[in-house]
Amino acid sequence: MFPELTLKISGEAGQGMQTVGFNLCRLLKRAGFFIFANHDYMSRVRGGNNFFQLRVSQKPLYALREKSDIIVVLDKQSLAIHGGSLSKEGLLVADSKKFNIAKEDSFFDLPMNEIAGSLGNELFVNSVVYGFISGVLNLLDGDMFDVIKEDFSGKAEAIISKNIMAAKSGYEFAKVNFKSEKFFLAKQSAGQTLLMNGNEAIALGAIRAGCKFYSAYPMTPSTSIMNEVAHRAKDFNIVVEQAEDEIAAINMAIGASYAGARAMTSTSGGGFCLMVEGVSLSAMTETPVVIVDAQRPAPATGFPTRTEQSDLSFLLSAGHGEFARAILAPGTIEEAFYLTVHAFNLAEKYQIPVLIMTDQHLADSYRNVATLDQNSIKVERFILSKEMSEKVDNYKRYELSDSGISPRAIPSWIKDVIYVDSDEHAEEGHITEDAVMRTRMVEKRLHKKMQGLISEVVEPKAYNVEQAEVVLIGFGSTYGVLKEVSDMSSGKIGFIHLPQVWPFPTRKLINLLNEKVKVITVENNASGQLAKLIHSETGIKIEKSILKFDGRPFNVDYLIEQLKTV
Amino acid sequence: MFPELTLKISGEAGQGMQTVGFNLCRLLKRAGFFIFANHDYMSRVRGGNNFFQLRVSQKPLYALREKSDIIVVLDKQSLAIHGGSLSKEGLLVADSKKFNIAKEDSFFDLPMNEIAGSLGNELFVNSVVYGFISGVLNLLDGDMFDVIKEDFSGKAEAIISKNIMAAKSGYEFAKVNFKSEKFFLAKQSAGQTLLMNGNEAIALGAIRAGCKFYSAYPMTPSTSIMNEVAHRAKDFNIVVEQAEDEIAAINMAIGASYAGARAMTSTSGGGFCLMVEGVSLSAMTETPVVIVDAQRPAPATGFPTRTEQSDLSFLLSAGHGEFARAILAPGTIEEAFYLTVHAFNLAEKYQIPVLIMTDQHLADSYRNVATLDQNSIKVERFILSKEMSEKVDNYKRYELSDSGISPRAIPSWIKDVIYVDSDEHAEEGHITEDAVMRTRMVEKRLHKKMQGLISEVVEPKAYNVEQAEVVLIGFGSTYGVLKEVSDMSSGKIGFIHLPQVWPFPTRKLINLLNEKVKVITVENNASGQLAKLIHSETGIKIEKSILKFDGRPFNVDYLIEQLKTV
Amino acid sequence: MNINDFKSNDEIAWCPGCGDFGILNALKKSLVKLGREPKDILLVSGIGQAAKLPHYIKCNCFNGLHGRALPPAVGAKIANNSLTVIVTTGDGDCYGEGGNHFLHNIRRNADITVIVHNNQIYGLTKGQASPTTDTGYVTKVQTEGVILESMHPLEMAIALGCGFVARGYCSDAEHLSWLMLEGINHKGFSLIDVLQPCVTFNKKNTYEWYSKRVYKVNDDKTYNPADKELAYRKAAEWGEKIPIGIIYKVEKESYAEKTGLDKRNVLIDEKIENIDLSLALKDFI
Amino acid sequence: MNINDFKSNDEIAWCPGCGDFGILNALKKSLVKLGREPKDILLVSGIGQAAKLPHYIKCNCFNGLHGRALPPAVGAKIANNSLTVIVTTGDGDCYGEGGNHFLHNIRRNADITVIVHNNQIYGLTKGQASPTTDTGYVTKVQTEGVILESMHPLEMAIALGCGFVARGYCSDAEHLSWLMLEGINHKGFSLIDVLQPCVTFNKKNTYEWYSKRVYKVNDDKTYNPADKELAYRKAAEWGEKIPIGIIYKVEKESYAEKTGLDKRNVLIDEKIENIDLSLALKDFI
Ligand SMILES: Cc1ncc(C[n+]2csc(CCOP(=O)(O)OP(=O)(O)O)c2C)c(N)n1
Ligand SMILES: Cc1ncc(C[n+]2csc(CCOP(=O)(O)OP(=O)(O)O)c2C)c(N)n1
Ligand code: SF4
Ligand code: SF4
Ligand SMILES: [Mg+2]
Ligand SMILES: [Mg+2]
Repeated sequence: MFPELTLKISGEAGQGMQTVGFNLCRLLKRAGFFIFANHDYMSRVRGGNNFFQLRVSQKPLYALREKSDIIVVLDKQSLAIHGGSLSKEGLLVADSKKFNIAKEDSFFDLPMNEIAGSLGNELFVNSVVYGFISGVLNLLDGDMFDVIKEDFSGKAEAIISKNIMAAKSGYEFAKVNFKSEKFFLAKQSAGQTLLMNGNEAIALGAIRAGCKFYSAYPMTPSTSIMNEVAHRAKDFNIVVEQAEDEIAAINMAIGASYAGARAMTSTSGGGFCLMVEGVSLSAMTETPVVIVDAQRPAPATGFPTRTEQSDLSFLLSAGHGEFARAILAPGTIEEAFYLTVHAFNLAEKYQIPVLIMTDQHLADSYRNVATLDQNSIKVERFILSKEMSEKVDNYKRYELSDSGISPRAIPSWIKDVIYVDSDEHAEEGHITEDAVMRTRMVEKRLHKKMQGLISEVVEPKAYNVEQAEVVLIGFGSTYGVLKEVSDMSSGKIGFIHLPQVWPFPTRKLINLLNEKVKVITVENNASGQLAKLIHSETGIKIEKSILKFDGRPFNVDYLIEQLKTV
Repeated sequence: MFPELTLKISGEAGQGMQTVGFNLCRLLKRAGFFIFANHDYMSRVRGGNNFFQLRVSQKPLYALREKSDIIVVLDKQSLAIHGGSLSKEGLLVADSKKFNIAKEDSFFDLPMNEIAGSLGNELFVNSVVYGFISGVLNLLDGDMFDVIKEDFSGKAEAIISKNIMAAKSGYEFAKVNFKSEKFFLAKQSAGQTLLMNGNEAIALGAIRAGCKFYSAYPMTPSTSIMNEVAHRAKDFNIVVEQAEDEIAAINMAIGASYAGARAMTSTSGGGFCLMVEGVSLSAMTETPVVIVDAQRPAPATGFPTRTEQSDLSFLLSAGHGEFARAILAPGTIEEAFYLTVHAFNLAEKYQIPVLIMTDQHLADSYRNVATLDQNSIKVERFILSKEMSEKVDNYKRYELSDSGISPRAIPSWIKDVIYVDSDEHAEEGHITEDAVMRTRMVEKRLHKKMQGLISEVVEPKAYNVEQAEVVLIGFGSTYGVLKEVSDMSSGKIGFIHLPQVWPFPTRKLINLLNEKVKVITVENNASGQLAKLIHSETGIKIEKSILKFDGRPFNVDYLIEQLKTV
Repeated sequence: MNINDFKSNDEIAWCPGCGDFGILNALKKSLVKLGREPKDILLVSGIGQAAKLPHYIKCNCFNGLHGRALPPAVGAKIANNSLTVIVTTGDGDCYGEGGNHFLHNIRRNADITVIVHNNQIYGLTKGQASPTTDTGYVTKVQTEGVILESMHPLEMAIALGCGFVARGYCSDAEHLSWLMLEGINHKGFSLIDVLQPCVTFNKKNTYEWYSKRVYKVNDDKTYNPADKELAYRKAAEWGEKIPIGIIYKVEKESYAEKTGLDKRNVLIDEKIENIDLSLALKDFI
Repeated sequence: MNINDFKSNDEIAWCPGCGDFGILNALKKSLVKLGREPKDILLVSGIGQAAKLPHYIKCNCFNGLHGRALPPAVGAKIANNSLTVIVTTGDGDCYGEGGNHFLHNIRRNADITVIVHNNQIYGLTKGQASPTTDTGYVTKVQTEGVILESMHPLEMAIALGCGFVARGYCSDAEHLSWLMLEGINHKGFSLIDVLQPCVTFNKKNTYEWYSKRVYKVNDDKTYNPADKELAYRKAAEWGEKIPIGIIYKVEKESYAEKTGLDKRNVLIDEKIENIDLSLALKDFI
C-alpha cells in the first residue's frame, strides 16, 4: 500500500479534468485522506493541454510531486506530453480505440468513450473516469455517488442518474479488468476537514474581517476571490461591484473606505500596475484599503494562468513618493485566511494601503485544512465609533500625533465635516504649500507609521533552523515545498517562511540566520528578489538562490534535486 | 563689487515675476555673466506667493543660495514672507504707497505702481522693476531695450514703446534715488552662452536623437518638454500628440516605436504610475521607448509645482515581472541633453524602456551653458535598415541570441510580417505556454540584456574624491549644490554624481568609495533611497544621509549648514 | 440652513473673475434649498481648478486624483447610501483623464450629481486643450490649433442612457442653482455640464462669447426633456445658439434601487466585529 | 492576393463553434479584396479571445495589453501612414478597460478600422459581464444578474462624431467582409461592432438568438446613413430586431489630413543620424 499517491488527469481544455479531479478530491477528503490538488491550465477555454494533479496521503500535504502514480489521459496528445512523468510502478490509463493508439504494455486500456457512449452520451466520460479511479483506489461507498449528486445538484434527474451509472460502470470496469490491489487506499480518518483553495480562504478572510465593499476587475488568477465574495455577498450584506477597470476598482474601494466601509480590491500584476496611483492616494489621504496581488508570470500579459513570485520588488516601492505600507505573503490556505483578516486590521489601524501578495499556485491549489478558527482572530476597529463621534469637536482629519495616526472619524457620524486631500495638506485637510507642514506630514505618513508597523510585524516562521545544515528561506506559496522538503530531510534542512515581507522582520531574521553558513532562498522568480531584500534589510548576503521562473510551481522532488547540486 | 549676487522678485501668481526675472536673465547673460535662476511657484494661476530667484556671477553657477542680496516685492505679503531672507548688506525694494506700508529704513521705496500708472497702465510695473534693477546693477546699454523688444515681439508697437519707457523710468529712478554703486556689476565676457532649463535641454536632446513621435498628457513639471518639442515639431517633422491619459501616451509611443519611429513620453510621478503597465509592455514586446519622469513631491497629487527625488526606488522596479531597463539621472542642463540622446540610443539598441529621471528643480531652473555640442554625440541606429531589410528572410522577431538582442526589423520594410506579443511568446512572436521557451525568454529580456547594459553604464562622475575628508554622493539635480559646496571646501569635500542609477555602476563606485570613511548621500527625499540603493548594490553601508523633503531644492548654504552638524 | 452654514475657512486660489466663483455660489444656494446638513453631504473631486471647489464649501470633501472623481464618489455612496454625493470636476478631469469612469458610471446610475466645470481648457496646468476645446484653438501644445473633434458630452450622456442631462452657465446663478437642485433631487446619475469662462487661458470662450449664445431651453414649455430624439438634437446645438437647462430627463432605477441597497442596512452601520462564518464554512466540508 | 497569402501557422485556440472564426474568415476575405500585401497591413489587438485574432492571419501583428489596442494602433499609423491599420478587439477590451481610448480615438479620427468582436461577455476570463452584456444576465460575479444598463456603442460612436459606424454579424461572412472593406476604405476611424456568439459563456445571445433578429439596414435603399437622427434611431434598435450594416457614414478629415501627415515624408523614413539643431539653438542665445 502506497503511503501516498499522485494522480493526474490530462486532456484538452473543456474536457472536464477539473470536474473529475475535484470530485475525486471531495471523495478522498470524505474518506478521511489528506489531499493537495492543483489544476494546470492554459489561457484558452477549449483545446490545448490542461491537467489536474491530485496528491493524496494519510498525512497532511502541502505541495506537489514531480511524478504521477496514476495518469489518465482524455486525449491523444496527453500521452506524449505526460507519459514521461509516470512513476516507476505507475499506471497510465488511456482509451486506445478512441484515439486509435496501439495498445502497449505500458498503458491500461479503458474504453471510457465507448462506455460513456453506451449510456447515450460521450459527455459521461468524466464520470466513467471518476468511477474507474474510485475502483482502482477501492473507494466504493455511499459517498462515491453523493459526490456526483452534489456536483450535478440542480440538474435534471436523468442527468444525475446517468452519471451515477457511468461512475458505476467505470468502477466495475476497474474491478473486473484491473485486478491489482496495489493502489488500494486504507480507510483513514483525518477528521472533519475543509477543502479549500487560497482564493477562497482570502475571500472568507475578507468577509470575516467585515469587508463591506469589494470592487475589482476580472483578472486571472485573482478573479475567483471576487467570485467567492459575490457568491456570499447577499448573506453578509456586502456589495461586490465589477469595476470598469482597475483604476476604478481601487478608487471606488478608497471612496467606500473614506465613507467608513472596510473595502478591498484584487487583481494580478498587470492590473496592479494600474492601481499604483491609487495606492499612493490611499497613503496620502490616509484611507485604508486592502489590495490583493495574485501574481502570475510577467511582464505584460505573460502567462495568464500560471504562477510566479516576481512582483515582490515592485510592490515594495509601488507608487510615487514615500509612505508606509504593509505587505503580507501568506504561504498556506490557513495563513491566507488569517492574514487577510490581519490586513484589514492593519489597514484600518494605520490608515494605509495593505497589500496581500499571493500567486496563482496558492490561489488555485486545493488542500484540506483542519478548520479556520474564527475565534482565534480578532476583528478590531480603529475608527471613532458612532457613540464616540457625538463628542467630537473641531475635528481635524490629519491631526499631528506621536504615532503618526490621527483619530479617524466617519462622515455624517460627527457633526463636523471631514476634508481629505490628495494634495499636500495641513491638519484640517486643506491644501497647503508650507515647507514645515510638508515635512511633518511626510514624517507622519512614512517614519512614524513605519515605527508602529515594525513593532507588530508578523514574525518569520522558522522550523528546525537551529540544528539544520542548510536553511531554506521563502515567502508566500513556497511554504509547502519548503516544509515538505525540510520534513523529509531528517533534520538536515531547516526553513524559514516569511508571512510578512514589509516592514521587513529584520531583527528576527538576523537572529535566526546568525552564523548559519548555508542559507538558500527558494523563489519563483528570475532575479532572487527575496535574496536582494534580505541583503538590503539585514546586510546578510545570500550566497545561493534556487530560482524557478518557467511559470510552474516548485514541487518536492524538483527542489530536492536542485538541493543536491548545492 | 560683489563676486556674485542673488536677486529675488516676489509677488502673487500672475504678477509677472517670471517675466521680469527672465528678462533680467537674458540681459545679464548678454552682458557676459553666468546666471542660475529658478522660479518658485504655487499650484495656482493667480494669488498666493511666487518668486523668481536669480543668481549672477562671473563664474559658472550651478545652484541657489539661501539669502538674497536684492529683493523686490510686488505685493504686501511678500514683505513678511521674504524679508527675513535678505542678506546682511542687502537691498529690499517695495512700493510703500501702493501697499500702505510705513517707510522703514530697511527698505528702499520704489513707487513702481505710480510710475507705471503715469504711463497709462499699472501693468507696466514689471518693466519699471526691470529697468530699476538694471539701474542698480548698472546694466544700461542697447541690450536692455532689445530684451524688452524681443519679449514683446509680435505685440502692438504702442505696447512695446510704453514698456521701453517704463524700463527707462525705472532705470532713471534708480540712478537718481539709489546712489550706491555697491551692486554695480563689472562687464564680463563669458562668451556666447545658451540660456536654457533642463526641460528644454531634454526636448532638444530628443529632437537631436531623432524622436519622431511624442505623446504625453500634461503634468507639471514635465509639460514644458512637450511644449518645447511641439514648438519645433513642424521644423523637424515630428508629431506631438496630447494623449487622453498617460496610459494612452505610453501605449501610443510604443505603437509608433513598433512601427519604426523613435518615440518618447513624459510625465511626473502620478502619471508615471499609470504608465507602469506600459513599461512592462515595452519590455515584453521588446519595443524601445523613452520615458521622462519629472519628479515632484508625492505621494498622490502632492506638491504639483515643487521638487523632490522620491521616485528612485519606485522606478527601479516599476512594472510587474522582471526585465532589463536603464535609468538615467541627469544633473545639469548639458547632461540632460546628452543623456537624452543616449537614452534613445540605449532604448533602441537593447529594445527596452529607458527612463530619464529628472525633477522640478532641474526641469525649471535656468542656467547659461557654454553650448550643446552636437558633434560629440552620435545618434546610432539599431534596426535593420531599409537596405538590409531586402535580404531578410524567415524573420523571427524574438530570435534567441547570446546578447539577448534579436535583430529588429521594421514592418513593411521586410517582406515577412512581424508578430509581437504581450503574452509569453516563442521566437516567431506567437503565444507559447512552453516552460523551456519561457525560461529562455526571461533570460533574454532580463539577464542577457542586463549584461550588455552593465558593460556600457554611464560611470559616476567623481570630483576630488581621493583627497577629500568627506565625500558627498547624489544623483540628478543635486549635482549643482554638490559641485559648488565641494568647490568651496578647499579640497576637504569631494563628491560623486551618478548620471545613471540603473544598471548601477557597482564596480566603479566600490573603487571610488574604497576605504573612504565619511560618505554622505545628499537626497531630496525622506528615506535616503540612494543610500539604500548603494547599500544593496555595493554592500557599502552609508552612515549618513542629508535629506530634504519639504518640496524645496537644496541650496549651497543650506547644505554647508547641514554639513557642519556632521 | 443658510448660506453661512456652508462657509469654508479655506482661502480661494482661483483667479479673480474666474467662472468657478459663479459655480461655487450657485452650489451653495442649491444646498441651502436642499436643507440637508453639511455633515450629510459629500463633495468629491479630482484635480484641476474645478476640483478645488470642495475646499471652498463646508461639506465633507474627498479631493482625490486627477481624473478619478467618479469612482470614489460612487464607492462612498454605496458605503453610505444616506449621503448626498456631489462631484465637482473639470472637463479634463471628467471627460479626459476620467473618460472611462464617466462612461461606466452613467451606466451604473448611482444617485450622484456630477457638476462639470467646462471651461473648455486645462486651467490648472496652464492652458492645454481639453476634450471640449473648440477646434482650431491654439495652445502651446496644439501649436497649429486643436484638430481633434471636440467632444459632445451631452450627446454622449444621452447615448449612454443618462437619466438627467443638463447644461448650465456659471453666470446665471439662479438658473444654475435650480439645475443643481433638480440634479440632486433626481434619483440616479445627474450630469450638469456648466459653461465656465477661464479668464486666463481660454481667450475664445469668454463671458461675452457665452452670454451672447446661451438660451434657456426649458423656457419653451413645449420642450419635452423626455423625448430622446429631441434631446439629441438639442444636445448637438453648439454655435450661434447654445441651449442651457434640462436637456434630457427620464426616470430610471438607481443603483441603490437595483441592488436593494436602499432597503438594506446602510453598509457602514453593520457591526463587523463578530461576523459568523460557520454556515459558509459548511460549504467546504 | 488570395486567401492563402494570409494564412498563419499559429494554432487557433478558440473553442470550436466560436463566432470568432466567422470574423477571422470575413477579415481574410476582405483583405484579399483589398489587395495589399500582408507586410503593409498591421493588425493590432489588446487581450481577450478576440484579441488573439492577429496571430491567426498573416499580417503584421501587435498584440498589446488588455484594453490598450487603440493607442498603439494610432501610434503606429502616425509613425507609418502608409500602413493599413486594423484593430481586432473585444467588447471588454474596447468598451470596458479601453473605454477612454475608444472615446478619444474617435475624436482623433486616425485612418484605422476597429473591429469589435462583441460577444457581450468576457470570454477569455470565463464569463463575467462585459459592458454590452444584456441586463439581467447572471454570471459568477453578477450573481443577481447584470444591473448596469448595457452600453450602446453605436449610439456612443455617433455621439462622438465617428464617421463610419457599422454593425456586422459573424455568421454572415459575405456581408461582414463587405463591411470590413468599406470600413478599411473609409478615411478615418471606422467602427465595426460585430455580433459574435460565445458558445461557451454566453448562453443567451446565441447564433439562434442573433439570427432571428438581425436584418440588413442597407437593403432598404431609402436608408440614408448620412442622416444622423435616423442613424441614432437605428443604432438604438435592440430587441426583436437588430439592424446590421452601415448605420452612419459621413466624410471627415482624417488625422493624417488634418496634421498634413499625408503630404509629408512618412515619419519612419526620415533620416535621423545627423539632425542639425543649430537653428534651434539660436533661440537660446
Ligand atoms: C495623473 C495625472 N495626470 C496629470 C495631472 C496634471 N493635471 C492636473 S489638473 C489637469 C487638468 C485640469 O483640467 P480640468 O479638469 O479641465 O480642470 P480646470 O483646471 O480646467 O478646472 C492636469 C492635466 C495630474 N495631476 N495627475
Ligand atoms: C490590465 C488587465 N486587466 C485584466 C486582464 C484580464 N483580462 C484578459 S481578457 C479580459 C476580458 C476579455 O473580454 P473581451 O475583450 O470581451 O474579449 P473576449 O475574450 O470576450 O473575446 C480580461 C478582463 C488583463 N489581461 N489585463
Ligand atoms: S486658470 Fe482659468 S479656470 Fe483656473 S482659476 Fe484661473 S480663470 Fe479659473
Ligand atoms: S470562450 Fe467564447 S469567445 Fe472565447 S473562444 Fe470560446 S466561444 Fe469564443
Ligand atoms: Mg477645464
Ligand atoms: Mg467579449
